[in-house]
Amino acid sequence: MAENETIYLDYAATTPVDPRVVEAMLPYFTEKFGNPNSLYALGREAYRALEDARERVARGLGANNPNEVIFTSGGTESDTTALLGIMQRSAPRGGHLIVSAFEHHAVLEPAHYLEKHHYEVTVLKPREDGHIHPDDLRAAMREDTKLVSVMHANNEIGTIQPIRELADVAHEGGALMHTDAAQSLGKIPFDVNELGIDAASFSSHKIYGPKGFGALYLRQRTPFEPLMRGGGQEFKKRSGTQNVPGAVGFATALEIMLEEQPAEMERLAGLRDRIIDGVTSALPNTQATVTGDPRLPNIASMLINGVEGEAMLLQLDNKGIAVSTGSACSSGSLEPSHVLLAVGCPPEIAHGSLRLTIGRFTTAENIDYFLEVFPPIVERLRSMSPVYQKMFGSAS
Amino acid sequence: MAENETIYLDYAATTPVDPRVVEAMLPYFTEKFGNPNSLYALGREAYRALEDARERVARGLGANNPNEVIFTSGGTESDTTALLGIMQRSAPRGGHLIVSAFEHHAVLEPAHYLEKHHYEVTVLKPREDGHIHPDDLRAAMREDTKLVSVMHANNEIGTIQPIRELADVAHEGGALMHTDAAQSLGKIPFDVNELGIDAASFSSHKIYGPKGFGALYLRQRTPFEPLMRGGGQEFKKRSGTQNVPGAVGFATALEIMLEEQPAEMERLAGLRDRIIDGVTSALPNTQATVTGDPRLPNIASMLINGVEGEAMLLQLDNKGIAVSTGSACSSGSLEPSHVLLAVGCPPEIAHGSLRLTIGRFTTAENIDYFLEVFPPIVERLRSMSPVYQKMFGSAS
Amino acid sequence: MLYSDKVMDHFNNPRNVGVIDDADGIGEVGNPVCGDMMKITIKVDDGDHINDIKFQTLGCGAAIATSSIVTELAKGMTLADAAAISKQQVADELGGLPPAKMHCSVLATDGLKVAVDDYLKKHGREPISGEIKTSDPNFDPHADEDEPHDHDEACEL
Amino acid sequence: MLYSDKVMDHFNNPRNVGVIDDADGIGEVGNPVCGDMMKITIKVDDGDHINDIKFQTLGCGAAIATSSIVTELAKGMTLADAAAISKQQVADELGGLPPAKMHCSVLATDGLKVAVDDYLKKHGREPISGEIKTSDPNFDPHADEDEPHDHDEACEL
Ligand SMILES: Cc1ncc(COP(=O)(O)O)c(C=O)c1O
Ligand SMILES: Cc1ncc(COP(=O)(O)O)c(C=O)c1O
Repeated sequence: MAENETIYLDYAATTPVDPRVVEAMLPYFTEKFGNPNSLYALGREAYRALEDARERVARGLGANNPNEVIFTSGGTESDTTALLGIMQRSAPRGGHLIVSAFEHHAVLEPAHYLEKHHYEVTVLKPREDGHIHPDDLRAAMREDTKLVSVMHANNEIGTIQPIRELADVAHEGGALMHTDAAQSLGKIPFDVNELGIDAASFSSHKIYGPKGFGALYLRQRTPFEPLMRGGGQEFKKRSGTQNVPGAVGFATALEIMLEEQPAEMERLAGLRDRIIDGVTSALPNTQATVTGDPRLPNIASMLINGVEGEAMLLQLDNKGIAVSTGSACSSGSLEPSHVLLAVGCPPEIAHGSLRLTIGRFTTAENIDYFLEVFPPIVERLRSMSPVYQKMFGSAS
Repeated sequence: MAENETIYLDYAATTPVDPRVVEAMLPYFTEKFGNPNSLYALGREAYRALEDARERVARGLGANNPNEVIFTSGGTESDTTALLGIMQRSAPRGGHLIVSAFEHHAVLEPAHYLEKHHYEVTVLKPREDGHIHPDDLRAAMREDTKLVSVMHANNEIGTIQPIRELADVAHEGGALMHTDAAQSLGKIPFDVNELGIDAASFSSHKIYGPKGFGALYLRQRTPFEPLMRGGGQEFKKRSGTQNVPGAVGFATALEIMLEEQPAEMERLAGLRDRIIDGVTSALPNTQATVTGDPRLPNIASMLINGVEGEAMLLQLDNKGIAVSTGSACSSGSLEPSHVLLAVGCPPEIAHGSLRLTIGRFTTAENIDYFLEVFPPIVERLRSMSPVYQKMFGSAS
Repeated sequence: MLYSDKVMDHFNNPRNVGVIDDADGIGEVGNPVCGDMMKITIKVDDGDHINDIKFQTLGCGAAIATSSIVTELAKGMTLADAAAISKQQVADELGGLPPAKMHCSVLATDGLKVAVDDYLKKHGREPISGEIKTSDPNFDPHADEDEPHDHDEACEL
Repeated sequence: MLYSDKVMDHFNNPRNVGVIDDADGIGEVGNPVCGDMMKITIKVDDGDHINDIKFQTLGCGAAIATSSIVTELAKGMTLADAAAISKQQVADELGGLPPAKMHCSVLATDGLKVAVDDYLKKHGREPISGEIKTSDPNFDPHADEDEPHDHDEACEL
């Protein structure tokens, strides 16, 4: 292991842009730089690149029509736009929205905003296995429920939700179905028609594409109000000069993901299990946060009792290993992860959560190195703790 | 003139990314790719790059504090966010907003949206010289006016508005002042304190930075509600994983603009006058849309009577010359430009508008070539017109 | 929004441009206020066939291309057939038109219809198409427009 | 949010870690539910000087670093001076703390205050700082938490 090489085990926070993606984007910065809304050759060239990217993305999602793909500035914009846009149009004077309790903040915050503006929101708890149960959704449905938003795969614990079944329940009750697929896109099979969804959110920087880009899938005829208003780009659904290199990068990134998916799913699941087995067998009072399937192959979420997450993170950072104790976005916060609390994890345990997320450039050697340096870190931190012994007994 | 070389005369629609900007961005795609919200070294490196970019932009704007700079996905997002964010917070139950009639759609559309949601909007007409007069603003101010939004420089005709005086009027009346500076940033002096504004919008792809990036200047303590909700990035004012390469690119682009500004202003104004003089002396029934100063040095807006703009645009495109007949965004529309109508141009004249916007890579030879091929194009189109003779007399 | 190659060909090399000085029928439609205006002149033989046709058009790429193709289509047709040319036919002939430009094909077919009716009326015969808004013969380009947005609706075809 | 070099140094190489077995004063503050907990033990000489001090901390980087620096500051001080160490002083000594982490310096100074008061009380003297929320001695990590969000407020310092 080279002294200065970072072992990046936080692919769910963000990914490096794949060199093939950078290559595809480059001409659109300096040469094919036209505004896709301009009529002359340079503009038409950009327009074609944009629409080609849209078609490639639509194909990757199994969409019926490329104009169901709206390019955005990222997962957060897609989520915000989907929730506000669909609710405001389908119930201008207020109505009912259901979101799961362990959604990303990009869904929870718009839901909270709607709640302050004449809408009613039900926050649906997952069961302790980390899944939203269709029966629980059925029980939460109301006459005036307009939209259900449940993420495809959770970004902290990796559980995959039964979106098809949930969509069926939503539709039976006359509501639309949105899913935040920022973490699942490209990593596991995803098809808008198989899942039966009306809207879905995607983020480019989670799949080796550029940051600041994403997409919103919006099935034709889904009631919708735009969030970004102006020149009327993106079928009048998202104004602003389109980020052509971003679109080309995202489409390229998605195609690479899909091509490599079958082999990667297996490889990553193997590495993930190696992480979890390695940690739990080396250290007492540690466990996988969830064990039941279906789960993403690339997320290893663990509970390391009796230590605080940030302390582990910083010690691992000293060894050149990048990990997370939850969503990177909330790492500045004092609260234990709302995801872990939602699946019934007590706060004193949630504070000791560790999330390793692996990806394209992760090797078995990386994992072995992690497994070598991690146990002494935990042992040292536990030895400094005034309560470890009292809480978890003598071992370690 | 090489056969296949495009002569790009539409810099106000978009610009190529400067190679120096691409160079600065590249490491942040593949190597320094961390999420700036992550605590480990790779995240801190990205955080530092982001905050360094913010400081450089703040310095370029003359802002008091870097945290007055909020990074966004472009001019449209900045405009929408400024209008909705300030109005919703300073007048949650409705209030009065003033915008000028020749704003970009990214301002007009959010204003229109507010109008449909309990707010009142006054659309202030510019005078025929293409300027908003402070006295006209004073007359439009009301007791409950919360915000005035007037663009710094118009994107079609290039007139520069007296923002300082307008801001004084707004402030005297207890309102805040926003300006859309997408077209002026970097091209003419811009300083938030000298202009006395509370908020301003910027777009990266207008200054040789990447598309899909921009900034919102928001003076400290300006009442504000975020548009994009989620992880709380950008001081809780704009959620979403930050586009670090975008920020680095935008900051670099702005620095280059400011460095080269004094020399470029003079050079471009010379080329602009050469265009206008060349066209008006070669062709009868043509004129500059506006002649009075202050105007941007890089926009040559002309009225070519008796021909339709798109026809000229396409004929010039055949010769490898890229121009616009108005804002590129609205080029799919049938309406003559709302900007030209707002400055009193009759529609049948507005249909024949031509906008040439020049920039960093425009040479005198480019202009000469344009001036060589343009008159025959107009003569041919006029000869095909059933009304040119009747409307404008015999010449050419 | 992209134009087909065929649109660009007809725009760049419009067929039948000009005015037939001793025309048998004249059609003028559109309005410079709306950005496009077309004048069609036809010569008609004894068998009611259009044996010469010319146009002049002020307008965008699609306006010129649809004018051009309509003259090509109509040449040699009977008056009845020419008056029956639909806007969709014109668009199809050109390999399609961007949605925002479909109104241009109406301009072209309307111009032809008016020219045909003009011929028929001049010969005391019943017009085929009837009421079509022709261009305002008293159009004064220098009349002041106080409410510039007023024209918007009038221009919708 | 970035830690200063000094914070990182104290986090990576904390001074005075451990427990003084025959301590004269003990302070325990914080709560694992809130993510941080600290125990400070002190030895006090006849002149009221702290001549030995050790800490144990469960918590984040800032919690450990502030614990470490507070023991360094307090060593050799009189009880009165030690009890007067402010959270701002701790943060300043460390070259500043991110705003979200300022509460950690309260944990450290509170722990020290409680240890000082504990010594004073044991010697029948008047405590200096008085009421400070110490950690719950009956804390049961396995008690069920039905309303996990309840603790949020309790953890605010
Ligand atoms: C599940 C989920 N949704 C939404 C987002 C937000 O995406 P972005 O960072 O592109 O705004 C993220 C990642 O941050 C995520 O993991
Ligand atoms: C004046 C003005 N405001 C706003 C915008 C919108 O900026 P963007 O394309 O980055 O969304 C533009 C350009 O399109 C503009 O010229």
